[in-house]
Amino acid sequence: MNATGIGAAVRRKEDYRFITGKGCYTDDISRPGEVRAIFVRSPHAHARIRAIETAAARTLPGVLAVLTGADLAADKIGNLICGWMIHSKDGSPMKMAPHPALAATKVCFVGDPIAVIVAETSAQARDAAEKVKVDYDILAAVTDPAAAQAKGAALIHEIAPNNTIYQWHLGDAKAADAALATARHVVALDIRNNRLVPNAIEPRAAIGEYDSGSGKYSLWNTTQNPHVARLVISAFVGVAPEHKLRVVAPDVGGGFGSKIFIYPEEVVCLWAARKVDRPVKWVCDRSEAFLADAHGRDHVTHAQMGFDGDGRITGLRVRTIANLGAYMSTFSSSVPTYLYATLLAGQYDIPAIYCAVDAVYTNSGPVDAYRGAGRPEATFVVERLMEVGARVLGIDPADLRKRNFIRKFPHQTPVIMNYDAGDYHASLKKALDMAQSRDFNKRKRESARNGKLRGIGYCAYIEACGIAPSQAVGSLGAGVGLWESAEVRVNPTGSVEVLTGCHQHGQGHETTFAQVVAERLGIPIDNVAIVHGDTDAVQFGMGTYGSRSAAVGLSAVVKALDKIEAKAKKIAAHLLEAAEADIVFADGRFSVSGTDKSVAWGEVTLQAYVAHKFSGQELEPGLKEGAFYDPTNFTFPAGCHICEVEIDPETGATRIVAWTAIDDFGTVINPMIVEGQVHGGIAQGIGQALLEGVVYDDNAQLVTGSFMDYSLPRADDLPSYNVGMTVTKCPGNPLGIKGCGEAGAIAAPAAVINAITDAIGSEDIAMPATPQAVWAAVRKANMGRKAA
Amino acid sequence: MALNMSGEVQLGAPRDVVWVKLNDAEVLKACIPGCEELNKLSDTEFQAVAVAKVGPVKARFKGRVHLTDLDPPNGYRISGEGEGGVAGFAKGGATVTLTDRDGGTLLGYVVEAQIGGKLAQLGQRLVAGASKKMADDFFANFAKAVAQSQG
Amino acid sequence: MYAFTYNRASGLRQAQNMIAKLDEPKLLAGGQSLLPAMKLRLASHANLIDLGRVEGLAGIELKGRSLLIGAMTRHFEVATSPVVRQAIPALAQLAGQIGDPAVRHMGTLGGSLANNDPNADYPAGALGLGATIITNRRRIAADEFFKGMFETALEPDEIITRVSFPLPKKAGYMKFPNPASRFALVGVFVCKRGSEIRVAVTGAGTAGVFRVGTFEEALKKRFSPKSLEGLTIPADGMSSDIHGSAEYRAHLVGVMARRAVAAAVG
Amino acid sequence: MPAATLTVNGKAVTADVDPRTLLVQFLRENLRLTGTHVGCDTSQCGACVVHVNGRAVKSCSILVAQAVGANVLTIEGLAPSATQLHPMQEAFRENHGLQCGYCTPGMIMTAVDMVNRIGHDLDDKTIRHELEGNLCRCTGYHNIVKSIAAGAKAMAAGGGVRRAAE
Repeated sequence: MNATGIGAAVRRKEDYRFITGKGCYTDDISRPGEVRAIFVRSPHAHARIRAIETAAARTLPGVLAVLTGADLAADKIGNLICGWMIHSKDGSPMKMAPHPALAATKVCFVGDPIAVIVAETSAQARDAAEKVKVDYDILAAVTDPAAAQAKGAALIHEIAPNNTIYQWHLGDAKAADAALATARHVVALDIRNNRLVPNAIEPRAAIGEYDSGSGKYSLWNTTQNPHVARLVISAFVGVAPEHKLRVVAPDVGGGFGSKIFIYPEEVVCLWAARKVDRPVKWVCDRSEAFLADAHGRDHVTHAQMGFDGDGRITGLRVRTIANLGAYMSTFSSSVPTYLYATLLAGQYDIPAIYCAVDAVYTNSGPVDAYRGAGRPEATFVVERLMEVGARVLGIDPADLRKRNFIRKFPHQTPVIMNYDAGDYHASLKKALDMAQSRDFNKRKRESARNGKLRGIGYCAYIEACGIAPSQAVGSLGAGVGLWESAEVRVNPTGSVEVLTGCHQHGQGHETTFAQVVAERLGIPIDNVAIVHGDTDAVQFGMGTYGSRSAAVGLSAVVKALDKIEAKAKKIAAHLLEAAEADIVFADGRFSVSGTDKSVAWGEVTLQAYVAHKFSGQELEPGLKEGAFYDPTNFTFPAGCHICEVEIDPETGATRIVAWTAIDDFGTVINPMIVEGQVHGGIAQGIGQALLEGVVYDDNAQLVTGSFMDYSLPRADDLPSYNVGMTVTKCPGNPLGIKGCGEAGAIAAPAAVINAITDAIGSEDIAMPATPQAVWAAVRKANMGRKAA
Repeated sequence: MALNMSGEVQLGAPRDVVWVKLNDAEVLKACIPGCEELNKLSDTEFQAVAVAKVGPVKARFKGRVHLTDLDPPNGYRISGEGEGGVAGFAKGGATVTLTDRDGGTLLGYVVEAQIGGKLAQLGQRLVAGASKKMADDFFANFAKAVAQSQG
Repeated sequence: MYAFTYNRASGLRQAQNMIAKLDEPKLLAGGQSLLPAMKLRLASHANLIDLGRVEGLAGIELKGRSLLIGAMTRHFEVATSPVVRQAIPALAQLAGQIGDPAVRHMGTLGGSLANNDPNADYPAGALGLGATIITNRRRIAADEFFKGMFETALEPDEIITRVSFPLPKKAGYMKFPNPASRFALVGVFVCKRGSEIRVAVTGAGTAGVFRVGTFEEALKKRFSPKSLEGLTIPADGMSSDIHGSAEYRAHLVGVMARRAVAAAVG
Repeated sequence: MPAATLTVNGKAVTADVDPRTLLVQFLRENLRLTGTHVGCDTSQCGACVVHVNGRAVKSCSILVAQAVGANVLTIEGLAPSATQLHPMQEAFRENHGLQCGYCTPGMIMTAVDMVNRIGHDLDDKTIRHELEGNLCRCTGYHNIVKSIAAGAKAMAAGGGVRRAAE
């Protein structure tokens, strides 16, 4: 292994700027003449707008403009869109309601933006925002997804009767019914997958700029996919034509999905910049982010799993209502459908699966992809059922899983996915060993002596990542292809710039991508620069989400490197006066096979540009190649996490005392970075299980609207993690990579809840399992036992 | 967020006297905690400005107060809604019942209140206690006002 | 923030004069509650009077059987002071649990008591220890000082200068933090001084910090966690929010009280 | 108010500012020291931690007026020279104690303060408790804890540590 090549724990190249305070996030950028935008937002969850009075605000000092939805309409600015078409089972298309960037006639959730103030300073803009008077006709509101479809519930959009966006299904209902009807045991669960706020520590921000000389717009934006933002803003919203719009995603402080989407605020900043002819900056406050960022999860599910007398799964039937909030966010429709139901087979050979999903509007913030997006919800359903099944059947939970594991690959599930490779038994076994599960009962007794309840919980998860084949997702309704692009520019001195359509916001691409390139070209890693995040610099690309950057984006880089090598060999052949077929490239040197003649990489790259040694007619000068890579399948990372908890029954406080994670991500480029991704994912999964959950009150007011009430995991809420890996290479891409970004968030919630329910001897606990909830569940279980 | 409270106050005055006080804008103004203005628009409608203060939080609410379900001298319903600017909005009402008790009057109240916007979002831990205090203060002030008029 | 005028007082008298003269004055001690509220535009004051440079308001001193702590003494100083750790370790421990290290470097004893946040730690310590709050005008017993959530006996122009904590024989503080804010969901301070027993609870009550007479009576017989076994307080009057129902809080008061006594005798 | 004069990263700076200017705004907007970040508005995330007179404070919850005359140290002033990192910075890089980097300056400033107050031998439990006021959404804290323990040890070995108020 090369010291910086694939498999080496190379320290990150990007860290120097972050640890010295020299990172450059959107809010760190200051454009000449920049002014500030502040949004006026609805305090009501559901109301008709009778009138908006802006005159008083306009006259305040420093105010340049007060713009409303009427101004947007006058300028023919289009609505925000959801880019993934889902059809209901009756064939009808999903009911996408209009989503103007500024609400003009009606507000649909607390925080819905109504007007923007542009002023010299943000204090002046805030002063003015308070002077905007909106006359509301307040309407009844609904936030609970299960209640949204009820007769008499408030109707949010005319286009969607019963607030129903679609009624979708997947699988074979008859087969699943028959499997459950003939099963020896049927385990049923009602599950609420709690709504979460992504809470990247960098709040969203945007700077819009318009150059009247060139007619060119620029948008600096906290986004995970600048090209998609440019495409949507030009083609659908229509603020600027694509070729006149530059979108830059500079350093971005975490995304977790929430920065994929095209939001009203960035559109408005760009549009307003032309109106006031000054750069317009908006920086989201945290309390504003709680309202305005797309949330995650929020499913209500009833699921049944059937088992035969040997503990083999006969079938699974799932019914889910997914809350998409007040408007359909950019990819919202795909999350509870193709990113969810297609994973319901888990790691198991399940003969029959049927899943029906209704998506509904409610008077709450929009819901879209958040780390894992659909796959944590699916895993939670499957892995809770397995654990409860084991308890009902009296089979050891690890053993029950073993009995049902898929062992032969490729494996076609009943829900679209074709698993290409994996070894679930290996990861379970390794996890059981590492967690010292054999000694668990001893530890449980020790805890009991201290008055504590100890529990152990498993989660054997699978995810579909590296999203993914464009043709496949297109046939499922995606409005975009999900390939990735790369361009490799070799400079005359031999240093290399790699332009990728991916975008990093914590994942470390500047290091891992460089590792692959440096190893392949035999050059120092410091001679490789990864360029991303600027549509003026980088060719069209799809961005970073769904654990796809290495599996798809890096595959494009590899494909471009193949082309580079091929051309460099041609040049080397000229230099060495040998046949191209005899040129061998290794360790940064081109040699003629079977001779001691060779030439260094740097010599070839220089000759590529001076072009003295070959005819420009026969071989084009230069060394620059591009590639687009479209995978043939999703990738299927999988693994097993084991959580051990200790509960103080007097207070209900749960402490995670041990965490074991064994993951199979295929080829690992940088184990240090991969482990870091696993840690972060687990932390978010533990957050969902123990701490985090959005609460709206009866009037659809957001009660968990700041870190004072929304419990973001802190260092002392979390354990250190024991992380290990097994490897089965992904056959679908050149490096054998599966992706690692979401695994922890997918695996952790079920592992935690399985451990808690094991500890307290009751399945009756919802997420988040707060101290109060656990205390109540323990008390109820004790009362139940006493009564029995 | 929605809040519900109820309580009783024993007043040392006959029902008809209490009833008059309950309909007296000056008395109401003096009793509503933080009330800066209460202007009569009609016998049953007032325009009000009140400052709600909860610890570090101070918000000035402007709105209307209505009296409905008037049943002299047995009780009424007093309700109101106000805009607190950046803080959000508040609305709520109290059903007040008067019954003869121990030579005086027993005033019973059932209050429900709702707040929305920033206060609901950021001040939720404070709101329940503050609302209860405001209701308690109002009726305590009212009892005092009745007692003074009797003294 | 809304606009305000910043005034820096260099002495107590000057601060007093400022309060008298300035429009809508507000004292700025550590600012760890005040400034966030102002930033969110949930509070506005025309004039801030910064006490940060007032001479003689900070300091820790053991005087006879009392510990005197200046109002502008930061939580960090109280938490780490060898004098406090020796004299009333439970008070040092309490101060070490307020907010986080950065907040403790700014937040002050006087600011916390004057604010009387219903979930703050110091009110439990002051009431639990039977402290005397000393102002520029008078001495106020803790039992008279706390007047419900965010309300105190302080007059508008009154400034806390020092707090006198009589030394206990035994004392303990146990806090169950709100999982989100880390303020006390329930915090219980217990103290034994001769035959005097005090049990003060923060976080739980709708009216702020309060004492639990039944627990105090039980502990008078024997100052041991066992004395509190089976004892609870009624859920009536307890706060209720998404983090804890009134019933849960009432239950936690019992648990935390037993643990505080265990810590005190431990 | 009168012009604010304070020392930031060893240099005296003066500026006329609106009284409501927070220290973090002064650093970011007036001095263009953008390494100090803002991640919340309720004084909880710790992305804005700097040292004032040698102690960690949240620069979003202190007015620049309160810091007049004080010595302020920010992430930009932590490294002893342009070519040498502070041991705590080095430890974060070595132990992969950061991902998106946004919370990192506050984490590092808190970590250095922790070592200054408590010492060089920090166990996991102490570090986790001391991080109560610093939120990270990327790392799950595992490697931050590791970084701080290692950085604390490295600080004991010297390595050009500069503190604001000595």
